[in-house]
Amino acid sequence: MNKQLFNSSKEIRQDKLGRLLVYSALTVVLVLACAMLYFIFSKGIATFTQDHINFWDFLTRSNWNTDNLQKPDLGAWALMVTSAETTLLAVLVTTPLALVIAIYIVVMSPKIGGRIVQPLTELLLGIPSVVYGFVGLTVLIPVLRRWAGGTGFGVLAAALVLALMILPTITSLAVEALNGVPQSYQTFAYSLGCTKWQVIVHVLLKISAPNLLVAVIFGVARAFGEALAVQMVIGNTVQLPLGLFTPAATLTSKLTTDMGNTIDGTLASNALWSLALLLLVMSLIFNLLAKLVLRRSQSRESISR
Amino acid sequence: MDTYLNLPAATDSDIVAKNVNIYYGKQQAITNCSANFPRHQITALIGPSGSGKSTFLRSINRMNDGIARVEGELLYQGQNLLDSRVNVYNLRHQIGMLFQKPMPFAKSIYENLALPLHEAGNHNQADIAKRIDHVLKMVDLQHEIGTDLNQSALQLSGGQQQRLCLARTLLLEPKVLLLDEPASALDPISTAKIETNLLSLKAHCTIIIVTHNLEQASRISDYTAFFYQGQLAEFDRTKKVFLNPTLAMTERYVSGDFG
Amino acid sequence: MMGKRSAFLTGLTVIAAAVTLTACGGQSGSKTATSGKALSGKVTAVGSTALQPLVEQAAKDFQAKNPNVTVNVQGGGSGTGLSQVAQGAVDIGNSDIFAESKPGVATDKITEHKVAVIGFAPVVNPDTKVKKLTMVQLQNIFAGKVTNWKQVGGKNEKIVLVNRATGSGTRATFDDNVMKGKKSVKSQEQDSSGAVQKIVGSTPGAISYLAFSYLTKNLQAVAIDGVTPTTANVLNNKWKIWSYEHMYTQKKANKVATAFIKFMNSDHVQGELVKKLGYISIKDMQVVKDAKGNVTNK
Amino acid sequence: MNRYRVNQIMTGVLNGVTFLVVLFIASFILYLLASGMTAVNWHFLTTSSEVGLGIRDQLFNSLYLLLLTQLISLPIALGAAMALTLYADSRSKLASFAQGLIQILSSLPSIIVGLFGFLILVLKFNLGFSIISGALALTFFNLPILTQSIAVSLQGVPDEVMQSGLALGISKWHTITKVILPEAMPGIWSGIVISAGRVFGEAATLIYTAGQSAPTLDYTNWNPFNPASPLNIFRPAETLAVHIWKVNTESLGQDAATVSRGTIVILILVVLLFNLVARYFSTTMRKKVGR
Repeated sequence: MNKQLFNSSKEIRQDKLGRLLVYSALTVVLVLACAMLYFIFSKGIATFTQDHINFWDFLTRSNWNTDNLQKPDLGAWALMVTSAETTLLAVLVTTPLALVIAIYIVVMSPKIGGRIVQPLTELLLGIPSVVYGFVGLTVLIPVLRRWAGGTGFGVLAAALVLALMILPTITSLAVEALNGVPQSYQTFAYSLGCTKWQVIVHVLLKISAPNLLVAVIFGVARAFGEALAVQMVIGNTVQLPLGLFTPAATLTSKLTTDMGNTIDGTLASNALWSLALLLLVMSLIFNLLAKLVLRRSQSRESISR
Repeated sequence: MDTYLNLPAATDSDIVAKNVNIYYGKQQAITNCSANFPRHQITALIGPSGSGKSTFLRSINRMNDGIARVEGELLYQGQNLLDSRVNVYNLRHQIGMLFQKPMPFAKSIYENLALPLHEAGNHNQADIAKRIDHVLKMVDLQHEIGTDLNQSALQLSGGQQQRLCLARTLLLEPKVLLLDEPASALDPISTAKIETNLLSLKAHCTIIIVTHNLEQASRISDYTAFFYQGQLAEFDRTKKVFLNPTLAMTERYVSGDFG
Repeated sequence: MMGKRSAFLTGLTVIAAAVTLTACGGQSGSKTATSGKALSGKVTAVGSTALQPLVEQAAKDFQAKNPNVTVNVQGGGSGTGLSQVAQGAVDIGNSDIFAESKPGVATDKITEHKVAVIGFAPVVNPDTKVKKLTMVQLQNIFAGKVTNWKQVGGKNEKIVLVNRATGSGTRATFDDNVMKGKKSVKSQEQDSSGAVQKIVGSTPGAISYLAFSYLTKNLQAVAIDGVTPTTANVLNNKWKIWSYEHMYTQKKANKVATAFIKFMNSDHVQGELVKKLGYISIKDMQVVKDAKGNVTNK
Repeated sequence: MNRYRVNQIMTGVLNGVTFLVVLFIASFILYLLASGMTAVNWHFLTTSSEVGLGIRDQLFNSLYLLLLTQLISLPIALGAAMALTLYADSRSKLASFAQGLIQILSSLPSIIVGLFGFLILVLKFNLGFSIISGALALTFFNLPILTQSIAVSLQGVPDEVMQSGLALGISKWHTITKVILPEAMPGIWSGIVISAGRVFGEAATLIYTAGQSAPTLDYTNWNPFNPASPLNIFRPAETLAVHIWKVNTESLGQDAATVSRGTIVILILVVLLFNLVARYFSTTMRKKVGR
């Protein structure tokens, strides 16, 4: 009889240890995430439960006046619109460039791309946002002023600074997406006599489209959450951004500008946490969007197979 | 569905399956499979893709744990190896498995071979060297790779990599060897070498091999099991299955009508 | 191979150690040793960024005198300073404004100490060619009634308003002393003196206001009603736009905090440091201003 | 126009645009370096900001905080990534819930992480403005990024490697630590270094946690419990990125611009160094273990 089969062994103990270690690590991360979400949620909701601000007004109005406690006039609409506008503009500027660079790295010249282009773009990731803001303030703003008049501060300045900041994010994710297309597909297309451009358009871009979209969504998320750099160049005025050169304020820039001057627990502070909550909800939406895109593309693939 | 099972005696078998059912979620992959796999013989599992033969094979050393639900009894030397109290690691020391894709670890040849021994608690350098030498001889790798065991295993050719993996499996001297299409990714010469290895291993190993290569099955196996749509349809001596199968379906499959 | 696992375990050990240390540190931080003659312990002062340079410098000199004392000075804004000291989270809250003027602060729990005065001046970009304004003109500019510099005797150029962040100490001082209840028009808001300095200096037509210490050559400080923004004019309240810098302690302040506040009012700080860093000494003031803005002679 | 002509034109456009963007990025970085280079000298690197215009203490603080942050976050991120990729079924509710949470956490603005750290670590746990508060807050910021990048590297190792290890009777844990982890190491390593770059440049998280003052340090005192010791984790610590922020927002005097430009140069050079090291290590490692 083979008694040995039922004996315990060090492998079993190792596995118990391993499972304990990894799941406790995961628990730490999840507890932390939940704590932060709960924290932001509970603080952000106080504006409505404790200070009795009408939720609908908060979403649709465009003034930010917390001085008058009797009838505070609070609305995040202008902030949300500005956040969306700057982000959208930044993504519109960056996405084509990032795509071109990614194609260059993956298809045109993997050697130069991998050695020079990619490291150089990734270097942008390590530059602190303060520096982007600083350069925006000292270089970009004067240029915009000379070019378009006015002060130079505003939505366009913020969007351009953001565009540079999210370039590395979108590029490296796009590179990953393009690399995810099996080499054999390319080889196959070439063997059919396709030109490089045809392979890029009809094979690479087509197949990796969902993943490219996800790359853009992550770029959007990063731009949406950026604070310090935007705050330095956008002009910080709570109003609807009617033109590209209107000074405006985003959710994050408002948050950053005002946080130090508010008293914890008062309406002014709670309202800022409501903005944080809005930001959170937005990143949640971006996230779900990315998931949805991936899931749909996966289900389509499995059907066609 | 008609089945015809001419099973060898259970007493002469290392692995005995009794009413094995395997499910992936709600989907059933294997239905009521009963079979005996004779000791120190080679049994080939054949059948079209998706017939469940790989799933069945993987269950024999519990590689399906956490992936599929296995019901029924799988006896190894009389012990039900599906018993939850069975230590799968001890089981896998006795029932080795080789996969379709050559998958050496991204380490040197020496480390690839020494790691399983280290992990099994063998730290005797001289003994390890002896065993490595022995298994490399068994798979005929020794004269091909020379004495430099420190070169990366990934630099070997596909066929060499697979034989290295076979050697790695043999290090622990398994009583049963499971092979999941071990030669399907290899060239004919490498395939022939693996087949030769298997035939000589038969002396002290019970071998079960999943293969799509019918000629390979007929060349090396003693018994053949034909799986069809999750059922074991026919089990008989290999000669019988290939020359004069009992079921019409088997006949059609081995003559290449579908697959 | 073992290296990987041991690195992993070392990492875990470090966390455990950090947590343990943290626990110890938390205790020793809040406890203030009072035994013996030599002063020892730890004080944390948080709040106003405008006051920060002075307190930092004073803290350094204070620590040099009392080697067993640690004074930890941080920014965070007046609001942070006030709310944290009122909650007892820090020993000292630095503020540009009276606690009374900030709703939501538990003023009954804290004691006020005035440590310096800051004068503020309206600043414009030199290309506006404006060097003096009346108080009413200044009000009208910030209220949005005057929108071109030529309306107040300058160049034909649009006025670009740069206000300070709502709720900041500087904004409160400006609103109290200049706007006097009038509403500012919606405009650009900046939360730091550095940013205002840069923006006004580089934007044609820009106007804002800055503490005296931030005035530079590329900015034009504006005289109001014929009074120039100088320290001497602040002392006798001829120049109206000024405010106190406050350091709030808890009602039952610990020994070290009390000693540090005392040090802030010493001749060394008031006589030397305050002037060196561009503030105005509290001792030189000939008038007193209360929380409601009423000024009386000393 | 035939497709060969189109191909010619379009590849030309691709190359051209890439060249322009690369030129732009390079000149952006060169601009930053050139405009601050004059401020950088040995004196700048080796004196304290308290006595001169130097950034010695800020540089040390940045590196020390980075080290602590990675020491705390690496094991946790490694474990969490393993749990997500190698333990939990990727289709399970738990895994997708966890991945969603981590994703959201990674897209939170850093100012929120900083305020969370301030209210929880600095005040509630009474850690004060200190290196340990800063390191933990940076860990909150770093964990999701690191976990995601390690997870990607681990997924890059073929599933069959795990199968082979298990089939040899090696425990799952040892298959992971001795086979899969070494193979994923090049990717993990570059993930660590890239996250290090982001942590190194992070300011908003630290303003409210590690603080904005850099008490002069006594570099002869290596007793971690002495308040003047550089190793003490309960002292406040201003980092390079915070220093740039502070100098730009509240600093007095004409030297502010010079100091900030000089600090930017140092910061970029360090990040550049990280990138080069990462690249070197991951290529040499990949040569050793690449499949």
